[in-house]
Amino acid sequence: MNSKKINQKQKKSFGVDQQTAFEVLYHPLLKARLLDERMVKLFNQGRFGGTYFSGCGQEATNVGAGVHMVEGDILAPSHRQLGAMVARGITAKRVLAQVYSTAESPDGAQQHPCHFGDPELDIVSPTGHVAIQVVLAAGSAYAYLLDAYRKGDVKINWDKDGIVWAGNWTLKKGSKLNCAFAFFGDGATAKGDFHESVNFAGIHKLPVIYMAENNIWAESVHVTENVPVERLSDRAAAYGMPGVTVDGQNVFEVYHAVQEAVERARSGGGPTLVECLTYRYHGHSMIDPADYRTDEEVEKWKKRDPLIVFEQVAKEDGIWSDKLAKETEDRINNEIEEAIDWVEDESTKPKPDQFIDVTFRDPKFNDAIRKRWEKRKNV
Amino acid sequence: MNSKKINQKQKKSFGVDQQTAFEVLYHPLLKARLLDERMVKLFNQGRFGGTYFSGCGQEATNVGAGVHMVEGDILAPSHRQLGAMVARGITAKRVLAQVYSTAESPDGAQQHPCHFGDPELDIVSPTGHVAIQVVLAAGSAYAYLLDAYRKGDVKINWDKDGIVWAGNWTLKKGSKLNCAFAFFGDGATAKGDFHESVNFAGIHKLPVIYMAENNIWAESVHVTENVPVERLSDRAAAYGMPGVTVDGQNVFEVYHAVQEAVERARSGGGPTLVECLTYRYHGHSMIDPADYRTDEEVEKWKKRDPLIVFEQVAKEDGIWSDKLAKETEDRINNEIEEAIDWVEDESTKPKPDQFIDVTFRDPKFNDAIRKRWEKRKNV
Amino acid sequence: MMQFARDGRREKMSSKNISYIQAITDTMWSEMEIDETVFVLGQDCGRYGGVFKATAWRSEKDGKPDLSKKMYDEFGPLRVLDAPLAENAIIGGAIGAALSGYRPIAEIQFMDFIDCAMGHIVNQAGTISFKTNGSWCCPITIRTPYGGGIGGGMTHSQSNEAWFCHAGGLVVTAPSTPRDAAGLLRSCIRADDPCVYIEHKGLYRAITGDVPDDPNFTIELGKGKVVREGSDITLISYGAMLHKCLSVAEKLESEGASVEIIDPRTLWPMDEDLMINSACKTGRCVVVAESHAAYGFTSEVAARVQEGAFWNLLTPIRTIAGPDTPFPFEPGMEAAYLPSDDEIYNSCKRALGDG
Amino acid sequence: MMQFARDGRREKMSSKNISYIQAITDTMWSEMEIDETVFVLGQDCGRYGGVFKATAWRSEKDGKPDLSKKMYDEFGPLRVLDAPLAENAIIGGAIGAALSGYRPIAEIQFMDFIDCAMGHIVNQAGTISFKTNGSWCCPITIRTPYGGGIGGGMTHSQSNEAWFCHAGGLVVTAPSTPRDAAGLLRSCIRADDPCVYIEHKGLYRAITGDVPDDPNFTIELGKGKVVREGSDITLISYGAMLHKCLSVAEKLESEGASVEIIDPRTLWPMDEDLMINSACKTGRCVVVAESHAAYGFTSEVAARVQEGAFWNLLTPIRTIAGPDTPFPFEPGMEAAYLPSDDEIYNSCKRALGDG
Ligand SMILES: Cc1ncc(C[n+]2csc(CCOP(=O)(O)OP(=O)(O)O)c2C)c(N)n1
Ligand SMILES: Cc1ncc(C[n+]2csc(CCOP(=O)(O)OP(=O)(O)O)c2C)c(N)n1
Ligand SMILES: [Mg+2]
Ligand SMILES: [Mg+2]
Repeated sequence: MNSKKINQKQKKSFGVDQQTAFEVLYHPLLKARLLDERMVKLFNQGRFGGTYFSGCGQEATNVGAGVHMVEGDILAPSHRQLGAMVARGITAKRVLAQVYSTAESPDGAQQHPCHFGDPELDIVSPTGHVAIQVVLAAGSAYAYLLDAYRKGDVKINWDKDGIVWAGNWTLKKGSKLNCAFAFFGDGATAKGDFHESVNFAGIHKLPVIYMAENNIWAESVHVTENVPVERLSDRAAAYGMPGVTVDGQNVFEVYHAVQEAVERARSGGGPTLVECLTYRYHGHSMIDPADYRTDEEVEKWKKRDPLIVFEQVAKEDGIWSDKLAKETEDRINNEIEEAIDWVEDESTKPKPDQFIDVTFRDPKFNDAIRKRWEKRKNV
Repeated sequence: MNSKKINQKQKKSFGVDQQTAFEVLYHPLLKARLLDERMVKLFNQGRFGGTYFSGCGQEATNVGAGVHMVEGDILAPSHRQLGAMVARGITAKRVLAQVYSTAESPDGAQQHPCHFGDPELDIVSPTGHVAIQVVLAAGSAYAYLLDAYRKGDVKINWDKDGIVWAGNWTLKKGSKLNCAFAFFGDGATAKGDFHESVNFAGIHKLPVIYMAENNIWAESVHVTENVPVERLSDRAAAYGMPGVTVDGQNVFEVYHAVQEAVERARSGGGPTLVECLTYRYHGHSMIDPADYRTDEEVEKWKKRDPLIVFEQVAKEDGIWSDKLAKETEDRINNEIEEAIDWVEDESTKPKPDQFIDVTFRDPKFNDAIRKRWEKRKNV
Repeated sequence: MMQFARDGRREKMSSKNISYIQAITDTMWSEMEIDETVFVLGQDCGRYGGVFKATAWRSEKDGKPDLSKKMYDEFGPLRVLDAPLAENAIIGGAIGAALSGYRPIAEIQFMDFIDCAMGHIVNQAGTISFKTNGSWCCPITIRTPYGGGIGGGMTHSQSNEAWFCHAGGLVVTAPSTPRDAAGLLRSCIRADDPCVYIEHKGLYRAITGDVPDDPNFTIELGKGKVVREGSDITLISYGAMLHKCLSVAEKLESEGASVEIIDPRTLWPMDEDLMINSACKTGRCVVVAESHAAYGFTSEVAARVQEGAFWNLLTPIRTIAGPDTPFPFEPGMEAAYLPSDDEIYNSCKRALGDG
Repeated sequence: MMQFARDGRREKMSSKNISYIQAITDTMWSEMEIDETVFVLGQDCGRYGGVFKATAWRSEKDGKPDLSKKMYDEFGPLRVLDAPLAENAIIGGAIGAALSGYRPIAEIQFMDFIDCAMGHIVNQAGTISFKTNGSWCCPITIRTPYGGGIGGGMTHSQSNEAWFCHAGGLVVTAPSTPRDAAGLLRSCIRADDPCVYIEHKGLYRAITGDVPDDPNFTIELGKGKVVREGSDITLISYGAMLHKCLSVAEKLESEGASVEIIDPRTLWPMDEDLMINSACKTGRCVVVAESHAAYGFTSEVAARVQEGAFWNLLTPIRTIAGPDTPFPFEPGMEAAYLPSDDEIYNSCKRALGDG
């Protein structure tokens, strides 16, 4: 397991300074946690409908990757990516508008509250189909390669017979590619979509960061029932790409591993499969009692909570600050309270028939739908 | 490459005696070749329609595996499995009935001449969908596990908490499982179906022999454009199963490697991925000029023709016999000539509407189809 | 259990009042008892008993689930298989097992995800008999929950049955009551042909009904049913929409119109004559489904009925179906998406008027 | 090229007589020249130029392919991509590229294999605009050869377009002439919405026609065309079947019946009014397609026309479609499967008689 190796490096925080630690890592970590727990509560109080998928416990995995995203990088989330989105900069208001299905939500309340994205931040709203988003990410990464090619930054290495096979290109020194970030669970890796995506990215050396969140369970199905090998990262070799397994509860470690992967991808070195060992505290969704697992298992993981681990590491490395922690928490709580007040008091209800007007970009197609729908209504 | 290792064993023919060599291996090898080349010719003479996929060059790969099949083992072929079928015992008549689309063909002339099987020998007629048959094989293998379970030969290893994860069973000593044989090309391994099948078989330790025929090309697409790693067999590790690469032109080597795999599978040891390095002499199908590859490449491979390699190895190991070779050839030629005479003179044309009566097993469903079809015909 | 008295006369059949989902579970359980080659596979089907608990508990005498034992406990992990998150493996695997002598019941957790296995269903299962000239058959049953109205949003509400009806080689059946759920499911399991059996998830626990306590109780595939007799207008529907039609019929009846309602039960093949005869009798017809309007159930029925009942129709056949958009989540939108009682009522009124 | 004279009057447009497939190649080539974000991906599309050579050679002035240079040579391996044997990667990849600013043209080698990517097409491409409230769109074009009559057998002959019409979020278009092939393809490529563009493989080299030599020549998606005017009966069809209808019309004309033929060109959305108006005018209607009868094109058209033209119809709408079986290979069977001239003719005669 690579995490061992990494842990043996000098500093557990990999030289991250205090300001970065708190601004870049601790803030999204805590914000994701507080927002998530709050939404669990709001759901249980019946203040929004549908169901809710909590990512509590998986914040370090999400944040450690999400913070590396820059303008133009696409995030292809699965159903438990609040942490990555928060790290990318999503506001509490946007998230709450989403789960409350208000007119102001990024998806206009069309989608299920827990399948959400934010087009303003290049976060794709997922379909409910597990693993489909993983393929989309490879496609975006192909677009990034084409971007560089159009700028003249990609050299195709034709051989002397005028032949070239896939992936045989070089990026001009100094040029940088955008990256696509795909998140998916251990269960998702059993799907053909996962395979077709990593295979495609491996063939073409595409800038994709494959974030495999191994949280042991896929609903009630145990990881051994979806994956016949010990380490998901061992699968990377089958696709000619590096694979690492990291402690998904330690945001510093995830941050460091993804940084390496991102640097490689941006400079034309191809994709990386990053397996994060992590855990979800709640059931699969709020309606799942999660009685397939033991209390001990849950407790064991909670002892290695991302916030606890952060504090431990920061203290060991002398970058912890009670004051900064308190300030961060206050700032987040303010944002959340404000957002809840806003969503409950000021947000608005969507028009019941608005979905008809956004099914297509071209209004004449939507008009064709509306015409038949109105006939049905006998108007 | 494992073939190296294997080649260093004492005898290149792995101790196969002369009779076995000729009866079991040489006969189907030569029969597949002669029949195949003959069909190429017949097609080019316009004596049957559609198109034809030749397996010339790949006979050793096919025969070395096919001869291990026993009653009840299913063969899930792709589109180039004449050799495996011949090894399994298909007659020239059945094959010719198939490519001539006569009423006597196993599929009643419903299917395309080159997608064929033989229900009497448990050979599934493939759909045209590359790789789908690989999944079917895993399902048959699951049935074999259930067969043994129903006989009381499978012990499920519950742990002390009354829990058991997938694949945790043991087969009673002496009990034997049937095996499923899946054939597929290098291109097919890019498909999600391949992944879902090997993953499933890996999880449940299913008795599947995965025969990957790496013939460098998938139509005009080079293997490096479908597979980002050097060896397909390296992928086995991602599924917790053994993987070997063998010289697919050497029938002894294939025979030996598959024998090991089959013994493991039958005794409950799970699946194996066998990569065979091989080559197709003709284009993808008869209408493909195959101008994407060089003449040198074709010539290089033809020097290692399965029949040449057989003769070399047999001679080195002192089991070659000109007489047996000649006898075998005569026997085969007789069978083929007889079959051609039969198919051209005596076989019959299928009823044009018979496909309607076999779409379902239950006649009332077919009647529903017929009713509407006859209405269309205004009868 | 259905019994025959000594003299061969059929005695009154006993029955149980159970929910729609319980009828499904009980039928699978009973078939697994009778036939060792029947087994179940799907995501979360094993230890968990399925996300809707369809593969969990058999009913007791009072029709309530017997919580003491799950299907998994009764038949073991190999016959109640927790399948990987891989729809191709589930369907492709079921097909392979079927060719090797079994009668698998494969669960696709939501019908929305069935598109992942489309190739295996249409081009493998649906073609086995055809491409072996009838030598082989493919006795698999694909169970899957469909339909909206439960706040499932875009990918937990779809009704994609039309795809499988337009495939050439599959039986598609859609029970609307516990009795039909049991009878049709048993017929599917016993059929030698591949069956897509769709379960309206909104009905799972919403309706109960009497189901014969007979381990051989079947309903013929391909046969529809007149669920309500009437003479002024014919309403044709299935699933949750059928129940809306029933309540609209009550209202219309109270206003003096006599409504005939037909449930086709099997969507392919379709019991065309039953529908045409009814439309010939009433002269007016409204067809209702929640699936997309275009190329769906309502168009298929309208096309057949206009041809078969042309000379008897007094007004155009009206169709009421879901709009050709993805399925929206927000409750107001979901209500706008799904056909409503009012819309059905108004369409009937129009059909009863001058069309 | 279309040109405007100095005074703004449109000059006579020049055109080229080219084959159906050449119109497709030329249009892609021209769009790739105009717009750097357009690229092509698919199995064998690159060096090989596609199994049907649709991504191979542009035409010369005389309409013949210019064999000196392939699309791959002109635009390079990154813009004419030899994709892996993985339909999910092809479609899912195209979708991702579309979201990141491109207009991919994805080729599925045969429509029979499109089921492998059904999830990505229906539940990803078809829902992008919907699930982002219109913020994002998905400008991909999926090109795929469909149809029978070329000895392709079960999995090289299918016509599965109805699935995509019954999906809610996809435009589906099916050109029947070289001119429509060019105009519709350009519209698909330029559309911001996902389009499924199906090409009848039997027409590829069987028909030629004039195509405007104009890099901006488009045909509006969703608009059908009266391809032949008449007053006694309306025939509605597309693809290879349309050409059968045309020859049947000649025969009927010679016998004194005046036949109107409508090609919808786009299958979703459908140009309903055009068809209804025609049926209102003629009072008789026959619909023809080679896809499965159940839940397909012919039922959809019949359902709409019976509703819209009810009071004008003199005889029932007749539908002629493929049987609900897999597609057979043997030539005699293939002929029995496909609608024939005679069947169309006889149905028209019936419709023209007493129905
Ligand atoms: C194609 C598909 N099949 C099944 C489901 C139902 N489903 C939703 S989430 C899930 C389990 C996902 O497990 P994993 O990938 O490990 O992610 P996690 O929930 O653990 O984050 C399943 C089976 C689905 N959404 N899509
Ligand atoms: C799902 C699917 N996609 C595409 C095709 C078209 N096709 C038929 S064979 C083939 C190449 C197969 O290559 P490989 O798997 O290496 O087998 P080989 O022909 O070399 O034996 C392709 C692309 C198909 N039949 N099915
Ligand atoms: Mg998981
Ligand atoms: Mg190959």
